[in-house]
Amino acid sequence: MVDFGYSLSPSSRINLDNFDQGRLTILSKIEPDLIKCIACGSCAASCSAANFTKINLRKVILLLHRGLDNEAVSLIEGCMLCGKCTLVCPRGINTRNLIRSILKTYKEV
Amino acid sequence: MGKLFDKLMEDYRFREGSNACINCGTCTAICPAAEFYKYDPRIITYTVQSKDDAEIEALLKSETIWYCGECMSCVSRCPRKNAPGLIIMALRSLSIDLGYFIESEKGRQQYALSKAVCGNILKYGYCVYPRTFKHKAHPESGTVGKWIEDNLEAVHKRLGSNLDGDGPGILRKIPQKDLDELKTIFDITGATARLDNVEKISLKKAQEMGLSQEEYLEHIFTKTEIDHH
Amino acid sequence: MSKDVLVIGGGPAGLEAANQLKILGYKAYIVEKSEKLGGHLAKWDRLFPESISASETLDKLLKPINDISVFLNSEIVSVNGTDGSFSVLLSNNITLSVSSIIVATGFSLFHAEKKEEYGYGIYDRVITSVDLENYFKKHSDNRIINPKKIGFVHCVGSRDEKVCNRQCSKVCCVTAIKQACEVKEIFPQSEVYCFYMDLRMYGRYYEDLYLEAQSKYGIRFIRGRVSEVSEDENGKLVVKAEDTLSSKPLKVTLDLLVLMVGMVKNDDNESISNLLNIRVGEDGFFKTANPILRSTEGDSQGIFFAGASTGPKTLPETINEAKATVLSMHNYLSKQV
Amino acid sequence: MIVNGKQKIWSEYQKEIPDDHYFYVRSCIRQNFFPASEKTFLDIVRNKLNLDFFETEHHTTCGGIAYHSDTIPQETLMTIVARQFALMTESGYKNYVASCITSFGIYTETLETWQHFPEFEEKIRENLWKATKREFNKPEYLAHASDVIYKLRDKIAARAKHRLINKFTGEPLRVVEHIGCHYSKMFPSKGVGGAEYPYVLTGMIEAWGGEIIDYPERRHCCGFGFRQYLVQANRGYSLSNTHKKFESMQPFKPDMIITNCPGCPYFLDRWQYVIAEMEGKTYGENSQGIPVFTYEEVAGLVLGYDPWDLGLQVHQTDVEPLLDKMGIEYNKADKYKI
Repeated sequence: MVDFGYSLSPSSRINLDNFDQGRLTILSKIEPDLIKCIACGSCAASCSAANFTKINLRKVILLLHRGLDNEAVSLIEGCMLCGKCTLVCPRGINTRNLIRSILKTYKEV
Repeated sequence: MGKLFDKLMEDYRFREGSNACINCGTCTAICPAAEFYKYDPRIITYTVQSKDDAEIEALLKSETIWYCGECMSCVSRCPRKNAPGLIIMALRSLSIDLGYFIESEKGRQQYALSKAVCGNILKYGYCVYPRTFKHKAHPESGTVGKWIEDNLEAVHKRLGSNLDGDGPGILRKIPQKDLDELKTIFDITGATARLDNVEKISLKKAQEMGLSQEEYLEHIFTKTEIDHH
Repeated sequence: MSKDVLVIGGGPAGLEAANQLKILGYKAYIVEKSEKLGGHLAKWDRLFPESISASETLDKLLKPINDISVFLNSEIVSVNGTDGSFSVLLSNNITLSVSSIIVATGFSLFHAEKKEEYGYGIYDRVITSVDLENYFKKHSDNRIINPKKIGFVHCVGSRDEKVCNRQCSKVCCVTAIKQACEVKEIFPQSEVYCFYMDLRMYGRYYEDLYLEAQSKYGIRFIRGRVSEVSEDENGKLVVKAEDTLSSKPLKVTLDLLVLMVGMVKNDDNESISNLLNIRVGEDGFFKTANPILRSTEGDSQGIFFAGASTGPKTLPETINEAKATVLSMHNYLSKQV
Repeated sequence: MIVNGKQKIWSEYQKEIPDDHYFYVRSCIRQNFFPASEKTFLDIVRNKLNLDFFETEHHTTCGGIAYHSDTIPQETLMTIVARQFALMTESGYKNYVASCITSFGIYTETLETWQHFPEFEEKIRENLWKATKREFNKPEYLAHASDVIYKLRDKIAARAKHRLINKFTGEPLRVVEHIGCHYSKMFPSKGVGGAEYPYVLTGMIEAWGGEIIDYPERRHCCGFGFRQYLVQANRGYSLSNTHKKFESMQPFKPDMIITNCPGCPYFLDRWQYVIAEMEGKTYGENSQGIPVFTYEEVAGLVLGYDPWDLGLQVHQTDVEPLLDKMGIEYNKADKYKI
């Protein structure tokens, strides 16, 4: 084979057509409030760990809805479940519970 | 406000291409670079309008400004008549002028580009010239490309070229007087100064990296050492 | 001083103004260029945010003015006189002598074909919010066949300098969400996406509708303006946007795409402004005497505005403004000798 | 697809293309990769249709590739452009025709910029005078060479020896058009048919009997990207974008691709070879590849030129399947005869 010195690049495009919603459906049953997120970012802004980690719950919820599960889960790793985000959510989502449910649903598989 | 922003504003392309961005993402949605690089033209457009010197300086030294392919597909879509592609061109020019291009892997490639393209222009009058377009550096030219290279004069003769010949025609030899005019244009419009600047800074960088000029050129032309995707 | 008043336009603003004029003892004439009264309201099925019937609303506007002189299929040919006495020649050759004119010419809907990259009138399954409302009324449209994936594009022709409309059309965000919920009622199995830049849910109960769209109907929201639409080999629509909240380009294949066409200046504004010697703003809507304190008055005497002729407005705003307009006009005429 | 919706848009983007007397400027890339295309173009317009196309040996690159790989300033580029205009003026011509799409974009951008910023034009005039003692008039008309073939499409159809019809099925050939990005994306009104549904190639294909395919990535760039191809380390970008286009067009079963940019046909042709080598994936009927053509080559085939005189042997993706479908006779043994 010819050595070209380069190759096809990986695609970062979100393709909602190939999105297996199985786990999201399970998660939504446990956490029906998940769907109420308005992506305001209050959770991420108030996160005590965000200065030292990549934690961003707003992005996690978003990425789960785009089928980017691995990237999503990587953004709550290191969460100490302090619950500060739950206090600030304007839609009253129990974010602390939500994080636990996400870890449970997506880590087990 | 920012001195770097003011410098950008001196560039016609920046003035033409930078209006108030509303962060809608129509540019990124169809950008050929956005899917295959860590690249988001929306964010660049939004960042430059902050006029924040520190942020602009970071951009000028970044990999990201070198990802655009200048296809200008973004231009036809923007609802605020921005031209992210033109903003990128202004950022690149400034990055080169200030010597910041050397700070990024993709920026360092400017030396190889300058040598190859401007070398052809000043020597032959063409951007691309068949005797300097080598199969070795372009394996994708395929088996046919190899056949053309091995039989260059005969193939061009067969296809009606006037390769290196006198008078008009395909790939004719462009008279020396015309090449001299191109060189004078380069001299008085800043191209020669830019080429010299890129060379001077690049050779310094090569020295820093412990590479000879040839090794450095080979390195920046072929090597990728960081993740761009 | 004559008590005759001309109302230009037979949409909600004109109808309400005529009713108020009648109550105050004026004689109103309505000139309407189309063949019927009701304006854009007549094309609508249900009204946000409380899903009130559009046709019942229109009936309630029409009922009290059934004895008012209406000239349908008519336009204004010329206007003579100023300052409290106008002689108006209509295209049906009738001349009216009035002491005041209320401009209730409303808006035009953005022509979706102008957004070429969205393919309206080219790709079969791209429709507008008006087409969808018509489907809700008539339950038939050969472009809508049990769609499984449906998209709504906000800001079509609004907030867009490329098509020369800088303004926000004000009603599309909430209309999109209303329609998204309705479409989900009809096709409960479908997935519905809204492509938005900002969700401008400023009115009473609008936020509630948004919450309901999320929690009851599971509508998906994607923050990014649609960049282009095309058709795949099965005639489905390939839609591209940036998911700006994750900074990634996004693609989704849909069975139906609804373009939320915005309110733009009425196509006739320029000719009306020449006839009445009044001015239009940069956006093509009429200029008022003062945008805050005298927003229903024109800057030449005897000319008044009601409704969307001076910019995008919701229906309740339009109705309220028509009442206010008549009051301003009444105050003005009462001072004339 | 509703065809008259497109026709309505086409009728709004008509462009004035002069009848005769053109100053012809060559393309660096076309001369390198498809030299016979320029030869064919001039033969058609000069010898078959008796039009006046003037070329001077003194013209050079416009500097476009150097500019778009950011190696020269805009001022340098525009002064080179001004020099080309001066050569046109000195030769007594007013209608400027570029063979290259990058050049066409640059000429358009230059003229538009000068219109917005007249002081910039003044500066360029001074530069040119200082460097070359030349002066110039701006062209009255600016066209890309594909605009000219578009204008002449019916005349070419009237002289056709072959049509874009599959002789085995009697059906029109299914053609993918690929428009160079710099043809009309920056200035939609400067291209026949505008930016979203360009008509310049579609018009040719319709006139010559073929059928145009609209597919999701039709408007997408071929992936050249200047520095993204010119530097080997970046070529994954270039390759990936072409790959994206082929994945999108494949389900429509195209017989061929027609292009108006000199670079795109090279990349669409060569990247098919690389994808086959690298990924083992081939496109087109019987995995023979989808042949890619310049518009000059297609015009030449329609007019009955010999495929090897048209230079089709310099394509990596075999053109023979298409020649067979069109019923064009060719001598296999002559293909690589030099």
